[in-house]
Amino acid sequence: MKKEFVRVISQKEIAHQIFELKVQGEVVAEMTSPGQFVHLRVSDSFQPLLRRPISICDVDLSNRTLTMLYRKEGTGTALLSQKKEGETVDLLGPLGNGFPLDAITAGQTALLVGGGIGVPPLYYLAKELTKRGINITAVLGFQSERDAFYKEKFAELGEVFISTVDGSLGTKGFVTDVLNNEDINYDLLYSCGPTVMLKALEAQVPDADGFFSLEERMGCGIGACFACVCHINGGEPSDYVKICSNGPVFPIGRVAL
Amino acid sequence: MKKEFVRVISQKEIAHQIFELKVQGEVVAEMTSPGQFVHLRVSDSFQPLLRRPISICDVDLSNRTLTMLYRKEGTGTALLSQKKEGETVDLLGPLGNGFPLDAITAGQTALLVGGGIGVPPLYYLAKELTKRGINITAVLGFQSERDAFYKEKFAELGEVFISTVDGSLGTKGFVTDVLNNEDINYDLLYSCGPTVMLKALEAQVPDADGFFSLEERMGCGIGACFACVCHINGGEPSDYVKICSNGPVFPIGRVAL
Amino acid sequence: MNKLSVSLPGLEMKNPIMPASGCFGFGKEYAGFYDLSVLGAAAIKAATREPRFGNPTPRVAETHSGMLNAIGLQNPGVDKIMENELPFFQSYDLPIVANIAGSTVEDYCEVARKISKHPQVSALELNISCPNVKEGGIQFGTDAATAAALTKKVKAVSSKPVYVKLSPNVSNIAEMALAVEEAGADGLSMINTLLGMRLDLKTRKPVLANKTGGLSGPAIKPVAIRMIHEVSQAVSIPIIGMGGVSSAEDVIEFMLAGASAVAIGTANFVDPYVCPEIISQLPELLEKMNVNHITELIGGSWKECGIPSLSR
Amino acid sequence: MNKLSVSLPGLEMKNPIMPASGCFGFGKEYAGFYDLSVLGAAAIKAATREPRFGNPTPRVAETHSGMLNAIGLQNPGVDKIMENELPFFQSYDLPIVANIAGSTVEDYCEVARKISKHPQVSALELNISCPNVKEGGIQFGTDAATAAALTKKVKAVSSKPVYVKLSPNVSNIAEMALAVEEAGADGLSMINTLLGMRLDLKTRKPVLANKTGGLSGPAIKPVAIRMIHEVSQAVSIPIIGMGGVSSAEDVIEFMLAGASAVAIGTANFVDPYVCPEIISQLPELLEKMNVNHITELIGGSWKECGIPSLSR
Ligand SMILES: Cc1cc2nc3c(=O)[nH]c(=O)nc-3n(C[C@H](O)[C@H](O)[C@H](O)COP(=O)(O)OP(=O)(O)OC[C@H]3O[C@@H](n4cnc5c(N)ncnc54)[C@H](O)[C@@H]3O)c2cc1C
Ligand SMILES: Cc1cc2nc3c(=O)[nH]c(=O)nc-3n(C[C@H](O)[C@H](O)[C@H](O)COP(=O)(O)OP(=O)(O)OC[C@H]3O[C@@H](n4cnc5c(N)ncnc54)[C@H](O)[C@@H]3O)c2cc1C
Ligand SMILES: Cc1cc2nc3c(=O)[nH]c(=O)nc-3n(C[C@H](O)[C@H](O)[C@H](O)COP(=O)(O)O)c2cc1C
Ligand SMILES: Cc1cc2nc3c(=O)[nH]c(=O)nc-3n(C[C@H](O)[C@H](O)[C@H](O)COP(=O)(O)O)c2cc1C
Ligand code: FES
Ligand code: FES
Repeated sequence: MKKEFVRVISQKEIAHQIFELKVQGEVVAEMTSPGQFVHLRVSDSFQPLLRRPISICDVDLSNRTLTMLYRKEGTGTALLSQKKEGETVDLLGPLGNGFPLDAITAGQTALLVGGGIGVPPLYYLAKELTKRGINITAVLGFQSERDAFYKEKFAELGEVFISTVDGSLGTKGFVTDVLNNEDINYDLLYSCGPTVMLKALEAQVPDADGFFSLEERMGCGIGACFACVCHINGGEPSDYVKICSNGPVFPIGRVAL
Repeated sequence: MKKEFVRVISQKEIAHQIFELKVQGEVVAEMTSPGQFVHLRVSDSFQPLLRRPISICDVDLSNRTLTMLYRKEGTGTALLSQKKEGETVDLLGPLGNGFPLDAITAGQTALLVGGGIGVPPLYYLAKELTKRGINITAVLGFQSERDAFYKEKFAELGEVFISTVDGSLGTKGFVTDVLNNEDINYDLLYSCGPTVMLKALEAQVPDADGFFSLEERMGCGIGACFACVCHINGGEPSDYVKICSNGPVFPIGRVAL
Repeated sequence: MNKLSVSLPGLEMKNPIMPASGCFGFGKEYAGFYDLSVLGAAAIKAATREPRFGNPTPRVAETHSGMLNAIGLQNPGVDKIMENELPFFQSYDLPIVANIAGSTVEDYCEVARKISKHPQVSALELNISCPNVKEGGIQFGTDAATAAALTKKVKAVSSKPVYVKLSPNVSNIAEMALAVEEAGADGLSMINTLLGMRLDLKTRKPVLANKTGGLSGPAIKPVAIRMIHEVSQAVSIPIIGMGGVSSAEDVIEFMLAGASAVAIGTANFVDPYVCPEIISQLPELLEKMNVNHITELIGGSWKECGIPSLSR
Repeated sequence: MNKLSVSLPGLEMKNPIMPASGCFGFGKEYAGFYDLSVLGAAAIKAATREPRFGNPTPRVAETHSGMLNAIGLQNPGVDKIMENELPFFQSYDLPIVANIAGSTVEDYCEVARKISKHPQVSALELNISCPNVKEGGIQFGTDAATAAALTKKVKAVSSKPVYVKLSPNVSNIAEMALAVEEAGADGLSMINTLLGMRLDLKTRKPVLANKTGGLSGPAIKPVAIRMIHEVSQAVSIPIIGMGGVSSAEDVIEFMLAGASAVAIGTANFVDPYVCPEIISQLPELLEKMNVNHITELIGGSWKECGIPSLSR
């Protein structure tokens, strides 16, 4: 965990309002665990004031390059999208705990389910799992065709199913519809996406083993401010985990969604 | 008076922390009166919140180019100094009332006394007066040689005396020392600079006819907020003028310095 | 149909937008930028019984996303305002809110009595919240009983509806609001500026000659929103909301919080066209939000669910 | 000679800088970034009698140059804090300020009695100003008599000096300060957050699940400065100043206003290294200002001229 001004290598819009940002810096050497995130300061004024959490989407350790994918939403990501090659970004990271890679063994199959801007961390995960001889099946959900990204990239690593809400690409509906329609076998489930999606997934495959990556509004991103706290299933009412420092990845069922 | 996003033509540091900024826009066509100023918004966030008043230093009406000179001081001028060719600046202006040009007739001599960043508006004035056949003598005061600028430009229009506080260029001391040492004849005095300088000048040449350009912290720049108000010499205690809209140029003696 | 019209006591407004008092002079300057008739209304600079020069300069200082001012209620006095400033608005079609201030109850009453009779004035705004004068103003604004007594007296002599402008520098804003409502106020204006200060590291003294000043601008918006949210649920008179408004989205936020109209102060200095620009952006924004008429938004943050929120 | 050392009741500080309560957890996280022993002191997250989960999420929202938080005093309770959190500081050389909160006088006293005995605790900070819990906290912070009574009781049971943390959401901060000084407070902490709110235009509801939250960050700095300027002239106990500090220049401004030490909250989220960075910048800044020892700055905005300023 470090704070560093990393250098922008490239920035491009790869889908509607979805940007792929590559940066280079010493700190990237530490980014070995898929599912971790970084906390970016996008302005040197106090507008916006807080950092923005963005997942690690891909890492090239050989040249210390980090790839992030983000959706241009509000002030912060709009400013981020204006960063040009050669400019720097204030990066704090890597933060949190990633997806356990040793919960599954070579030859087994991992199902990766991603929704929208929850897809990015699954890509680095897919690459690392594949490296370890694990088979990958990915189910990726988007709003519509223009919002979809990284389909081909995942296809290089394993089987890919796409769902779009409007049916413009792949199955019409949600990722859960894909799971209903297709007969997918897997040993472990990894998922990241909006809480509604994770809830639907939990309801549909209640016995699945695996890991969810969660989101919450953050203050510090490092566990100091108690902004991102969640209840624990079956715990005391005062028991909690912090998404930023205990997560963002948790075993399925651990955290009350 | 207009609000326009003018385009930056060039920006360069011409002396220590002194920048020359040229911009182009339709609004420049209105900038026919030396001594007026413009009000610049240097950021589209609220940091800084307020506009910055900067004098008109030179105008090329043929290609609608405005030249401004400014000293990099605080947040606002620091941001301004980062503007690059091709970028735009939000400009409101021209504001206020300039130096009367018809108070002096062809063949007469105008003495222009400028201190530091009060020098810029005198340059456009000098050019316009010269055009009208008026002789120019300029006395320009700076901190030291590295802070001095536009000496040659003024020299093209008339005689120039320089003072520097440390004596590194011209007379050691203040503009008032130049006036003491040299025997300068003139019919009308125009001056712009820090209030202490204007006060010293008023004391030294109490009978001089002419005009002073004043400065005050501004809110609106257009006469609406009452931030920039001054007392009038010999008026009622509640009498006032607004520097932004009644000035910044006033007949010598009118305003309580 | 005009989707933007709002109707408040004394103020039939084409739209809910008005420049805030002290940020619009007496209108002339902004008339150089746009036709004032596009505005919903306009609040003019505070009027006092006698002319006032105000405080020494510097009178303004910047802060993060805000500014401090200590103008000190400079104005030519009520008589000259009525004679020289108000007739100017005859050429425009918009209701004028006359902001009034004073050091004593008698001052306020005298100004209110006079100016409320002026044909150009549609309503009064009782400024009991100016933090920038030593006497007058804020002491009326921080004690509920004093505020109520003043409101009652001013109501008795005013021939136009009276809005009381509340100070945010209080422990209990709802108590203040209820007291002046009870005393007969026709509406509320809120918020005035927060008391603030900035020091100059070089001189080691306050930047403002008056030392303290009133904090306005985007920095105070969250304070304004929470106070309007609280007060609008406590009173039944309408609120003119203000404090840091600088966009059409901000206007919607203030109305959802509970404001019936919205005043814009500091943002006029940043962009003199801000009022007409916001007015022109509102219809599209309403369409996006599926709102037929802007009044549907008033109090929308607490009304829809029917549960009065416990905001303290 | 250490030009930065300051000495306050119970707190011998190498420098005037401490992280503010609630913005530093219980220290462990920041220990991953730097050696905590460089800090002048540290204030830990509020302790209550029983464990508290706090408010539902979202608990934070951004505003212009500021943020709102409604954590709701989440903490594992005083016993667990003493057992599991405080011993961590044994490995560091810095005084710890224990922030305490409660719903009743008994709560406060119980927590104070216990935690003041802990060897790692050098002073208590009585949080009577948390705007984010329904009961406890802020009602003690807006009434002078209640605040004084609580202070007296806590002083009676505490074996360490007690700083009372004042709320800025009051009409008369000097009155509050004088009341708690009179009641025996050893020092003051000010300011806590301003009550604020933000609405989400899509949902039309408050962004925070708790509806209102506490406004912190650079936006509130001018409010903090003016309150410290006023209170430091009214009381003779030292003030730990805070509210929007994010640079070494800000620290100087707070000390000139009248603070004897300076706490940094929100800025830690923007930059986890902000405290050590400011500490390392202070000596050069003092040199530039021709100051031999940082304590010379305390109250410098009003002391030098000898005339107590009338800031209201
Ligand atoms: C662990 C984690 C990983 C993330 N990874 C990615 C990613 O790889 N790509 C991506 O596009 N987005 C990601 N997000 C969401 C991303 O942080 C938000 O979209 C972003 O902060 C929005 O900022 P903004 O200024 O554009 O929007 P605004 O709406 O202006 O933001 C206002 C505030 O809300 C917060 N916020 C807004 N949306 C979210 C959200 N969904 N989750 C948390 N905070 C939010 C912002 O951080 C900011 O504090 C991640 C979030 C978390 C918690
Ligand atoms: C009519 C007029 C014409 C001017 N012309 C020029 C010019 O041609 N070139 C030039 O370099 N400067 C000029 N100035 C001064 C210039 O406006 C300030 O130097 C500038 O605003 C400083 O802004 P900042 O953000 O860099 O400094 P900061 O110190 O960060 O500014 C803080 C605030 O103080 C105000 N302020 C600071 N210094 C001054 C000042 N001297 N006068 C008025 N307001 C000030 C700023 O506008 C801002 O609101 C002029 C001022 C006036 C009133
Ligand atoms: C320069 C200035 C002068 C003001 N003068 C007055 C005034 O005379 N009377 C009054 O009631 N409010 C006055 N105010 C307060 C504003 O009307 C408004 O309540 C406040 O600034 C908050 O709104 P804003 O953030 O949009 O500026 C003044 C504000 C500013 C900035
Ligand atoms: C997330 C957060 C949590 C806080 N928790 C506490 C707390 O537990 N006890 C307390 O006295 N103050 C708490 N505060 C207030 C800060 O200690 C400080 O007084 C305030 O934030 C102003 O300083 P700043 O602008 O530097 O943040 C909290 C502030 C924030 C932002
Ligand atoms: S964001 Fe601060 S504890 Fe998680
Ligand atoms: S700056 Fe507003 S009146 Fe002059």
